[in-house]
Amino acid sequence: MSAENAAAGTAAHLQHHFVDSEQQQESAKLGMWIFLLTEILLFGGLFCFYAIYRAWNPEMFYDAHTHLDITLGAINTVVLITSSVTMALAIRSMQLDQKRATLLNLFATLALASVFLVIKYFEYAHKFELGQLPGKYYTFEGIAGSNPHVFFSVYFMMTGLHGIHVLIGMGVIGWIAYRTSKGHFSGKYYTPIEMTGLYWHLVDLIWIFLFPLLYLIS
Amino acid sequence: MTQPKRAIHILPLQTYLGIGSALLILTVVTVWVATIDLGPINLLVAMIIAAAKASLVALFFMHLKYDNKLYAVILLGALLFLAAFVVFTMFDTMDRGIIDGVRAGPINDQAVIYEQSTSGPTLPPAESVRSDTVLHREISPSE
Amino acid sequence: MSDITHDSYLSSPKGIKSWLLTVDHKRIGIMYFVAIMFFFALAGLLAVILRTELLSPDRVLMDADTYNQFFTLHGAIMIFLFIIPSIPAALGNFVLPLMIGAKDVAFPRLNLASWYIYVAGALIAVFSILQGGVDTGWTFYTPYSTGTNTAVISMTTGVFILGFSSIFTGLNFIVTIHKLRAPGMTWFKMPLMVWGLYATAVIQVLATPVLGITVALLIVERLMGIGIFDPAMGGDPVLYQHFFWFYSHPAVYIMILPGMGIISELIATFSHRRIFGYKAIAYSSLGIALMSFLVWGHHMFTSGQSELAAMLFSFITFFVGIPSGIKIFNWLTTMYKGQISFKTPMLYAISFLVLFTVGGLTGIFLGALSVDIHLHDTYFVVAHFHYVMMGGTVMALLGGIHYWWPKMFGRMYSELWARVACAFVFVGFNMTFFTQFVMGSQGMPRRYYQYGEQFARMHGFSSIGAYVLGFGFLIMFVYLIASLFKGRRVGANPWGSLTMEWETASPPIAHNFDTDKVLEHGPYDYDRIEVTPEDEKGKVTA
Amino acid sequence: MDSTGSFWLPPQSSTMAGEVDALFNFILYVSTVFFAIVVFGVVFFGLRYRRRGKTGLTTSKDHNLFLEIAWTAIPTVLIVIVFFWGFKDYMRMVVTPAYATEVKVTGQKWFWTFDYPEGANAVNELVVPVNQPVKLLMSSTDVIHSFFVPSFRIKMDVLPNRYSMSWFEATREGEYDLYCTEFCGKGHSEMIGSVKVVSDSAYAAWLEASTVFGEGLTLEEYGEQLYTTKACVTCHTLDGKKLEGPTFLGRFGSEIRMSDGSSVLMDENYMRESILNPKAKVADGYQPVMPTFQGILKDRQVDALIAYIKKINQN
Repeated sequence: MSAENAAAGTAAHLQHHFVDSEQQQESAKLGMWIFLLTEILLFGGLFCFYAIYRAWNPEMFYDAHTHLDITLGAINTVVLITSSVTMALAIRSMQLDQKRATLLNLFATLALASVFLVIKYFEYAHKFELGQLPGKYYTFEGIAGSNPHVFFSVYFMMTGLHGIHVLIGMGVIGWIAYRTSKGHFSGKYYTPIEMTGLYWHLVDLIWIFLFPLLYLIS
Repeated sequence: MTQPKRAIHILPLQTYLGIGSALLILTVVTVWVATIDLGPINLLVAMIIAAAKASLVALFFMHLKYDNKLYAVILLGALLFLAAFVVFTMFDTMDRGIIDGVRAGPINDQAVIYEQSTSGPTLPPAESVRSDTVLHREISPSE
Repeated sequence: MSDITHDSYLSSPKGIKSWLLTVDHKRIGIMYFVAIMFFFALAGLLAVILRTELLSPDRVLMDADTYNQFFTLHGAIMIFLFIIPSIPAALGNFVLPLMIGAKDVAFPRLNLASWYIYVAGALIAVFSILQGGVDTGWTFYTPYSTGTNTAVISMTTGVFILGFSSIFTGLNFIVTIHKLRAPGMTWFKMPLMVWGLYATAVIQVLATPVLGITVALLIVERLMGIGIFDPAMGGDPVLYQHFFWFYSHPAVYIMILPGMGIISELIATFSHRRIFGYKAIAYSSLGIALMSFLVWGHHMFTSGQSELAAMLFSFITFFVGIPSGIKIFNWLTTMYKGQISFKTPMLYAISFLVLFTVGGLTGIFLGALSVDIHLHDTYFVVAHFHYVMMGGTVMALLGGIHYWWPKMFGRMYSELWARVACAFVFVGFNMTFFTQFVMGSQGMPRRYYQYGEQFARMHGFSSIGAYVLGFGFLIMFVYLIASLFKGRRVGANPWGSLTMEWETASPPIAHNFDTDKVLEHGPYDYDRIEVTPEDEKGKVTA
Repeated sequence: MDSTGSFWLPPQSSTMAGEVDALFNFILYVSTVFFAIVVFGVVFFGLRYRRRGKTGLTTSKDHNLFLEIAWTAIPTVLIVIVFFWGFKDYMRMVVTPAYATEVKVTGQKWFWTFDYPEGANAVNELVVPVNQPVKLLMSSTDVIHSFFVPSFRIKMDVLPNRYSMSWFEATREGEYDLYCTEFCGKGHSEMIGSVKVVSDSAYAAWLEASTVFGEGLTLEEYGEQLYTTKACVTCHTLDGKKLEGPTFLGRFGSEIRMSDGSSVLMDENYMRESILNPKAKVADGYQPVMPTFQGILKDRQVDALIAYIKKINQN
């Protein structure tokens, strides 16, 4: 162990192979950003699908998108953005060592995330009922253009994968809230919360692009 | 415990709330703009607003503005490679018919599930949708 | 193994549990090494069976379906379970922290998670054999892969999970190289092996997610028939090929770049000379890594993609070849005015130079649009990628294994048997695959169970070559395992190399270095620093 | 191996084959030169600077601007040449001459069918006139196949639900192999056809003969001819042996069990329906892989086949 570490007494969280906690935090952040890069490319595959199929049948995309509920979409966007704000506040309050405020913000983020999922559930239920489903399950009439089920394939794939990531995010935030309540974090060591925040902001970022592409075509 | 060499960046509360409200305003703007029919540049405007919102979230909420520039490079790198992937794939999908028009689109652009009945698609039995159903309709040789 | 110095990483925490739950990068590297060698043997056996089937134009020992399943398994296991994890995860895991003076990789627990994800993915992929195997080829082209009723789901799920193992290894390496280098080791004082692993990690992280989404969509298409790739449902099979090759071409650079990293180390150490053009080789690695994402269309010249796209991909494909050429010439010039010793690792490095040059040059044939129309999907392509993958990556891997064997296990293998095996491998390889160049340009299509009479002689010769190659690997297996028990004990620096991993004991202690390492000299300062290989202690100066 | 073929390449039998071979040989010579440089370098340096006795300090020369520029610039120039040469020929291979005779090619699981403008159609055997460009308009009915004639140096994937294009102008009469080069399942290596290049007169005669449906032949004789030319032989035998499809011998006029358990009398209309819509009633123990012959076989040809099968079962 380096002399500096031994003298200062290693903090509980510092892993043996790092020189100091600043190096450990920077490494964690770099690792998280690279993981976010892989998430962007994972969703990128679906954005590429969207671009190609929209270019192949533009009128159908326009006509099919009118069957999406723009108000619900907008509400979802507002909900997710506020959850991003509360997540950022949670990190800020842990930086200021305010455990209670952090827990409050974390629970607010969880609540908003579940509101988002509930709205999503209603949208899906509505589509299942109407038969606006991907592929051979598509039984809805009244959309002009060729192969309207392709729009719903793209829609369900993108919002479905995004929904799964929201669920994973809620799980991780719950785990972080549990550890915060256990007092594992402090003003000096809040890296896990910051990483969860980065992940959550990315999930919000992806929805920021999903919303206009799916709901506001013209 | 030794203080990390660079002071932790704690933003004032107003910054977070300010950015949050800016994002909400931009959401309202993008919904409103979508109602006006500007033709092709509508997509462009929607993307610019979305990019603006995205950069707000990235710079302030994800602290890219105050952190090591490497992370910004990683984010931009991801978007760059994604753009390369989409653009090069569209070089193919959009230009298949440049030499000979007949190659531009599929032979039968209506998917098989719509051929069953004139009244519109009915839920087809599972196997008739298999990819090896008859697809090529008779092309008169002169075409 | 009994009397190894008691506190080396191999023996310090005792018991199976300490191995299964280890977070020591060296142990994870050894576990990866054992797994990939097992899969290499399995897929190699499949290859020998395939070559036996091709001994005569019609049926020899199996029918068409079994043959199709065997070549699919040979391809899928070799690529996803052997060659992609082989150098980064097995040798890289072991050597990277040692080379940059770190105690471990940045995220040791993530490293162990990556190992268990690899094992889970491998089990699921291999489970497809029990379900009757997959007969689509390792590329799973639609609509065949969505129509056939073989175990495509379990193989593709396996590949999906293996993708995460690759991403986590890449992520771990990038953070380790950025953050855990010894003080004083700037980016241009790192060994070139670390540059190779860095460029590979960048590709792994950027390309593998797209494989994940492609395979996920294939699974969703097969299970729920949502018709993304199904032409009858408005989808497009050529779009699947775009998605697949967007990952799979960078994947071939995931395979070759770490191999090139090893070759830089071998040529420098065994020529006992400064590496020629350090910056050129380092930038070439990064250049290849970035440009490899723009060339995937050259796998699809005859697939019905637009002529504009074909022209673009062909143009950029040629420029990806340039950095590889620069590296070959730099390695060649490194041997100029060196003191070259022909130990086994150097023999493999030289066979890499020769065989990879053939592989690279035949890539020019396949990059030229009009010639590729004739050569695509023939045995010329089979020979090309075997020359690049086996002649390139596997030769580098064998060189790396023999080079770091004393460091990993503290024992030296028998030099005589190693050279015999190298000779068998080199001769067998060329017999098997050079004939396939000629068959391919004569028009022998790929993945054929039965073929025309005119190719019978060449197929026979190629199959005999495969037996020679297999025999070479058998010898290697024997003397390497024997060296674990009877091999001569070696000290810290048997080859007289200046990179940092030779400054700790072999096999190294659990946390690598006794003191916090600081960089005293560059990795290739053979013109300033005296260092002598162990077997020269007694010799008089030349 | 006549004059135009070489160690590396099959005989040249189309107008484009010459150019493709010229570029192939150019790349071959350049590659051999580079390969020789590398091998000579390795051998010479290996012998000249081999380690003798103890190792000492070695040269510190580790870069040389001239050398590095040379081995970057020269390969770049060479590959640009190869690219433009390849692209020039590629464009000529892709743009079809206007007056080419167009043949519609259909690939399906494990055989090729060709439809001529004059209404003639053939299976697995493409008959073309010599010295005349032939345009191939190709599509597949199931999975991706690939149309490859090594002697003409042409290859193009045959995609389901999409047309793909290729053309050639044969320069020498003769019969050339036609392979499928995109993996398409069990019969991928049996999906071999042939391209028969004949003189103009012979082509006109063949065209005439094939548009006339078995004139001067009894129904059974014409059916026998169709049994081979329409590739029924690849899946159905006459001697009771089970292949991909059921045998024709001894089943006519008897009750046949279907895969869904029902049983059907094998008579004329069952056979007509199985030829035109094979998936309607699939015999027990067989896969529904038979493609439809709807639009390929004219009514008279279906009658001829049924008559022939009845004749087989009578004696």
